Amino acid sequence: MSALGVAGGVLQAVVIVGGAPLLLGLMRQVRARLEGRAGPGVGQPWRDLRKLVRKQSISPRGTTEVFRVAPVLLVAMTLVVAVVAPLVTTASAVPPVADLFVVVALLAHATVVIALAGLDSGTAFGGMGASREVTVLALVEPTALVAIFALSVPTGSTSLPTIVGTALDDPQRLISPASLLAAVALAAVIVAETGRLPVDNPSTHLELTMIHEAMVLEYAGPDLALVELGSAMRLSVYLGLFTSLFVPWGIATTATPLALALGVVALVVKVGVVGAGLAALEVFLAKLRLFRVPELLAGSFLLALLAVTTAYVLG
Amino acid sequence: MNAVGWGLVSAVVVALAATVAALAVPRRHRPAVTGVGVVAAGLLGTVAGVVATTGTTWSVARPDLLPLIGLELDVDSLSGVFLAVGGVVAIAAGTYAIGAARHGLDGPGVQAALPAFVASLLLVPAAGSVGTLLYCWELMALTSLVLVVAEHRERPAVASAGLWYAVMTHAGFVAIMVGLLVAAGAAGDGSFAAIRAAASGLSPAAASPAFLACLAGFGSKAGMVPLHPWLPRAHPEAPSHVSALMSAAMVNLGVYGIVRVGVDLLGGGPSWWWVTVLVLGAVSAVYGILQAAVGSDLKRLLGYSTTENMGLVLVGVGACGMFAAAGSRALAGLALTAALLHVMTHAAFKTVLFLSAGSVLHATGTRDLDALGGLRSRMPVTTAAFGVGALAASALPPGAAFVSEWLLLQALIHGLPAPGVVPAVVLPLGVAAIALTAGLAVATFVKAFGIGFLGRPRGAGAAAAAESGPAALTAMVLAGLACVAAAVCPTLVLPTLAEVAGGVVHAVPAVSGTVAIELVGVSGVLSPVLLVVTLIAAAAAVVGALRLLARRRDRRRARLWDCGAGPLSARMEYTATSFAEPLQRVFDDVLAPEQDVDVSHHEESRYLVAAVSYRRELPDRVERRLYTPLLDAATAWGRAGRGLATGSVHRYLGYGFVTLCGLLAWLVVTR
Amino acid sequence: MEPVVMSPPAAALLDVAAGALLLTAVLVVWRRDLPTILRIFTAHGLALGALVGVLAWAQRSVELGLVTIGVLAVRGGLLPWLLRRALAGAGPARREVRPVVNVTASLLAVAALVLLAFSVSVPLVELGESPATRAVPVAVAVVLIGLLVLVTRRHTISQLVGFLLVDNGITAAGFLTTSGIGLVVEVGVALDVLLAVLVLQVLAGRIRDTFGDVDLGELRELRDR
Amino acid sequence: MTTPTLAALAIAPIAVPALTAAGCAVAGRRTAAAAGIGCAAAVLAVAAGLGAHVVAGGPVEVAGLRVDALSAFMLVVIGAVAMVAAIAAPAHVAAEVDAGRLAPSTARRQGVLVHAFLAAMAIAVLAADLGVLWVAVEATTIVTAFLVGQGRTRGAVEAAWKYVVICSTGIALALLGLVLLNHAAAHAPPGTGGHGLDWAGLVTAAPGLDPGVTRIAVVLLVLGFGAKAGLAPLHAWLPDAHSQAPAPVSALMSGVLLAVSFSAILRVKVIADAALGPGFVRALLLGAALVSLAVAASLLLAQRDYKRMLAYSSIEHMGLLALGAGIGGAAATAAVLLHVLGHGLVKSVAFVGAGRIAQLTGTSRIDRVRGLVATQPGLAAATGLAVLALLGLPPFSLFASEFAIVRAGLAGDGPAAGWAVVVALGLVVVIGAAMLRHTGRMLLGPAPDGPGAAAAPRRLPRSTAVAMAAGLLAAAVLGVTAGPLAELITHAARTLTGAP
Repeated sequence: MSALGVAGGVLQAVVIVGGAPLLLGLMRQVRARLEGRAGPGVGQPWRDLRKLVRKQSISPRGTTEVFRVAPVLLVAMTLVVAVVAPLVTTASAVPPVADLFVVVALLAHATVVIALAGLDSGTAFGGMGASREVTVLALVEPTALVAIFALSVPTGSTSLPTIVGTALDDPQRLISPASLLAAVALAAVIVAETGRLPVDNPSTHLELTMIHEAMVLEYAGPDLALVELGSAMRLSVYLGLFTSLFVPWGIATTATPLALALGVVALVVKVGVVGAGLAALEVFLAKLRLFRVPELLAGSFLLALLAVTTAYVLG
Repeated sequence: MNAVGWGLVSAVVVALAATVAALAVPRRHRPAVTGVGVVAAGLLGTVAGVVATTGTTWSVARPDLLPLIGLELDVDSLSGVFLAVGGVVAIAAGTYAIGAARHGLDGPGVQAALPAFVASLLLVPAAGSVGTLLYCWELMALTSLVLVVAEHRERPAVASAGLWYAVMTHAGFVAIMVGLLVAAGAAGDGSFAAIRAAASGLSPAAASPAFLACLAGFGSKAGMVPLHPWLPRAHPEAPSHVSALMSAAMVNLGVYGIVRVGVDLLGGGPSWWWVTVLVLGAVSAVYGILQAAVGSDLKRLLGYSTTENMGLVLVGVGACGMFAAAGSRALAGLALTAALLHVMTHAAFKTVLFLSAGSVLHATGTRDLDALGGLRSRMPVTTAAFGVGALAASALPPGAAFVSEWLLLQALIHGLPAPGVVPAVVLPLGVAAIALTAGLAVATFVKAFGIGFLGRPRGAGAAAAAESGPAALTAMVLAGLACVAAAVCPTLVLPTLAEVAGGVVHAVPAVSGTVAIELVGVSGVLSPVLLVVTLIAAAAAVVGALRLLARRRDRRRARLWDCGAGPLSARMEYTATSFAEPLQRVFDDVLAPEQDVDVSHHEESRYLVAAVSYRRELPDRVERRLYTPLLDAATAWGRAGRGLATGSVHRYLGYGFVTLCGLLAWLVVTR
Repeated sequence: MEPVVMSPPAAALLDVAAGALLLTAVLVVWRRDLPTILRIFTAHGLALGALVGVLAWAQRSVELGLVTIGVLAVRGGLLPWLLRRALAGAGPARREVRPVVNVTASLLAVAALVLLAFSVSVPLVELGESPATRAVPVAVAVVLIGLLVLVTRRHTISQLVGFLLVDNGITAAGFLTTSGIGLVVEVGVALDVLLAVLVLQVLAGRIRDTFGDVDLGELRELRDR
Repeated sequence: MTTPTLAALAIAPIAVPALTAAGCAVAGRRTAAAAGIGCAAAVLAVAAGLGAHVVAGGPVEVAGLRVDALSAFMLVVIGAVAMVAAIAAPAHVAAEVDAGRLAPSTARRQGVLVHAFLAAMAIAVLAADLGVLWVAVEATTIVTAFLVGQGRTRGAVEAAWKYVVICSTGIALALLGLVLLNHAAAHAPPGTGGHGLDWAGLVTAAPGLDPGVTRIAVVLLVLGFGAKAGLAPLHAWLPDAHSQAPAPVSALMSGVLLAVSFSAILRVKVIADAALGPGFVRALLLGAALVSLAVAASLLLAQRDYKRMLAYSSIEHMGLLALGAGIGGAAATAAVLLHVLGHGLVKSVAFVGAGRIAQLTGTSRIDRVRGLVATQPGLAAATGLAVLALLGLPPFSLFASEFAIVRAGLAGDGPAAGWAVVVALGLVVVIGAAMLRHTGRMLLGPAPDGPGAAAAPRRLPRSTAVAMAAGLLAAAVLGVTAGPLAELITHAARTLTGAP
């Protein structure tokens, strides 16, 4: 546990918690502008959260503590990832946890918790959302793990700090075919995991198509605030991870204030750019039919597998 | 006789005494007597196993026992691991059995078979010669068969499951016998020490068939596809504590056999053996969990999950053999350590899962997830136990299986730079299989827990459920604690396991560390304890922040959102079948479901629908394609065979006459 | 045992007796009328007795002479008598109506069996070659023919005849090779055969009583098909 | 031991059953039952005494009888199985008489015949002369013919006819074989052997026997005694006879008679191996074994009658014995002998159980018997265990013997035995599957509801229960430790492999 790691952990937690709703706001704003609307402004998600937190908590009848604990766990698990993953600094606050497998699996676990909450409500919507979410998750997991495999073969480790550090030392590796294939595969994973188009439309409540929103339909008040915050944090963390893995420049390697500040700025800029790009892309995409989603995921799985093979053959 | 010997012998003696006692004492006291006997035997076996894993060996040879075979026991550290696992499972199962007996399971036969089964479970890994191993193996088959058919009066499926089990286990036994005896024949003696000593001089023409036969036999016991069909039948139909013993302890012995014979006795063998093991393991893992993901019978789902987990273990064993054949001993040790750890964690969570499934079965009278739900308030301990087990089984951090699968993945990742094309193809596929398995396992256990225990009851049985008795609860809590321990501090056992695995493959231990799991020789570190601590801290932070920010602390109970259409009924809930439907669609081509839609119309008009009946069946495809033709062939054979006995005395005499003439002609020709 | 020295006339007589043995056996296959078959069978028994008698004469053995009388009495007298009695009690069916294999095919089979018997018996003849051993192939052929009758005939009495043909053949083989296999065994064998025939006779009666027929083709109660 | 004592001991296994037979003709039912048990006990005791003597002092020839380790062991088998049958018989007979299926006079005759049968078997195993052995084996056919046909039903008469015709024909072939063997022995080089068909003499003379003649003789002997031992191709009488005979008699026939006949093949094999080399008989026996196993498998798969099922299982086990004998060598032969004893005990228990089931249900069809565990727990448990034991599951001794046979086959020289063992094991699996299926159908499931379902008492007659439990327990103990029998078996195996 190095000073760099601790500093990074604290900074990352602050940046992610504080910035995640802003990222969401930014993406919505970009989309609104591109679609010719004025948009509510970047700060709107924060305003929504503030409103929700002030409301009374509600427990629907028949639900159990699973329903109540799920939002907390969602945020907590994402927060752990935000703390331990190398986003601002290459070192980790808790190195024995900063493993790529752990991080990805923790994020998946957060999804599972929400899916269980959806089932706990016992409504048709909850069940439907959970079923779809878990199906997508089951298909995304393999892609994620194989992509990790591809990334870790050249470095001989699944430890995130090591992977990022190696990439910094040897940037040539980042433009290898294996790395590119893995990047595309991971991008698909992120899109699917964070419920973005074309897998899920975060701004719809149309029962036939919604996935994530169906699960959390019963939430209200502070619980809903946590769910919203958690979802936003997931998106940020995923994008942050993605940038750290494939565009690691700017990340702090020493614990000097300047380096740390540079790291924070780099993270914010990189994630902001990627997020804005993603939002811009979404304008031109339609949501896939639910049963076409597996094709997309199978494609990304194939890419990940190709990445591994390439890593072996060329690496 | 050292501690291992004392522990093992007294465990077996206690168990056999309990068997005899079960036949002698009156029905009233029988469950307590056998239950205590099983628990005691389990404890003693655990002690023996744990002591053995630390390197204490014990062996004994009694040629006067078991005529023509000779009793030879030889406990080393590898035996110790399986001995300990079996013992721990027996403790939980024995405790549970005391309570389960009142559900019509207090007959003398069933009660006597349980301790005997446990005794044979403990003896198999301790066997030191081919004959002793096979003797205990078949004793295990016999006693478990009696237990599997214990509830034959309740359901017709039990007898059929028993038959499948008996036949496949018998066939598996024959395969093992042939394999081991070919090896023993080439070595000139049946003791393990002799085979081990002669292994280097064994010709591939003898070693490879021997290994493949053993792989088939042991693999079948471990539920390896395509030799698995008995497993998802027998494990659900057996009484639940027996299911636990079978699924958590007995199947492990299949793995034990493969490791013992392939790695230890035959000294590793060529790489292709292990590629076969790895591929079969990967196929089993994916196929098993896929069937589990789309199934809706709670115990059958758990049975398929056993196939999955044993498949993962076999991937580890196969990787171990591959690495050893390629000369990377350290990685071989790592892969074997991962496999052994997964055996342990699987035993822990499968025990708790089967025991709580049994508790549900007794309380609700059904295993069908589509009729369960809403058990949280009615059976809180059972629900918690199943939840712990489900978390462990779905390989999510901080679950038990996550650690072992992480280790396994580490072995595979570090193995890729190994030379040769085969590893370059096999290892990524292995990782992909594990990955797919992990994803589907999540779906499976979200379904099992979410549909089975949360929400509102979907059937009358679930609505009237009540919590199980104290014995069952104690057993579930014990097994649940084991799961938690395996998840949070696997480092308690990992260095020992690594030492055991290193001993088997002649390498230094691949894992060390007390707080974090630190790989030796390759880079990799993971600390489940720190993960849990971090998670708790984060959750505390979130709760604290929320308390700070929220204006109103009290919670309001409210109606569920019913779209304004009146109260929601249980029929509106998602069922397990509907939950798995998207997955089933995705894997349509693999699963080949059979669907039937019957629409009946009103008499007055063809445009009005009176009723729609929908039926969907998910047959086990491997079974359908492989075993159905086999059974058809057997039936045809039997029908044709009857033609041999037509009743005609002339024909009967004719058989002899023709044979005589043929033999005489042969004598003339060969003179 | 030293080889039997045999005078040419004795050898010739032996050949005649052996020929009669084979001929009567073939005739049993040929004929379908049961009373005729029984008469032929009696002749068969007498031929066997004659064969033993010739051997006794050739060896100048009183013991063997006594055995001859025994053989004649049992094989030529008692057993045919028993069979005739059984036939009398067997109801109206007096013909082998439908043999399992028809007579023509049976005769061809007999030819093949005789050839087989002769070629199989080569080592028997070669070991201690003498006029007596030269006749052993005939005895073996009779055994095989007897088996053929057993396998192909449906009437209870026909099957009994077949069984006894086998037995006569074996007895002949015994005397032709070594002049018998010890008195105790000899008597035991004879007693066993006699008892077996008695048992079969009783059973034949019961078959007629319970099945109402003497056709062994009707015995299909116990079968798996 | 002095010679007269020995002579008395050697004659006792023949004389005691013969006297018991005579006694049964005059005694009452109760006395006869006791006498039967006493007789079996006496045979067992004498066998033990002879066994001990033989192990210590080698084979004994006395009064035309030869007591060696094999005959002592076979006497043990006869005594043990006879004990099970004798304990179970009275209850069986009583139930038959009560049901009106058996006249008291026939019951009395059954007692006489059974003991005569025992005496004949004792002669067969003790005979020094192969001719006497033959006479005794044929005598068993004649004696048991009336036991098989005792029911006087169509089935019984038919079975008896087939039994006598097929067995007598088969055994006649063996007689021809003996004649030819005698021929060969007569022309053996002088001074090499004894006289005539004396077994010990033949063994000594064997290397000098003419191979051409001996070959023919051996083929005939194996085929002929094989018929009586239930080996293919002349096996077909067996299911008929065993399913029609009264259960205790079936137990004796299946449990010992087949084995006694098989021991004759074992004795012939010693001579043949010495005369022709081990390959010849091995080929014959392996062939017979595989064909027998294939026949048993073919007919068990779709079997409809549980008594016939047990009978075909006997053919299977005879096939396994032939397999073991064909493999040869001391280890396999010892296994064969242990298998004989184990099979005798377990099969007799199974037949006693089947007889009781038939009395309770009035049918021998598998599909008419349901839910026996529910209605008759004790009977079902014993029968089920017996069937499992027949499949070679531990702790019963059949596991050990089958294992040792397989071990010898796979370790032996030459691939022929190894392949034969592999094929045989495949067939054994099929047979096991079939038997499990049929037995499972009868035993498992809920109690049938229908007229008369609840009429029968749940408890077994005490004597039947004792018989079945004793048989199973003996087989189980034998599977854990053979005790002093191990020594006897080793000696017998040595006798049969030509070693001194």
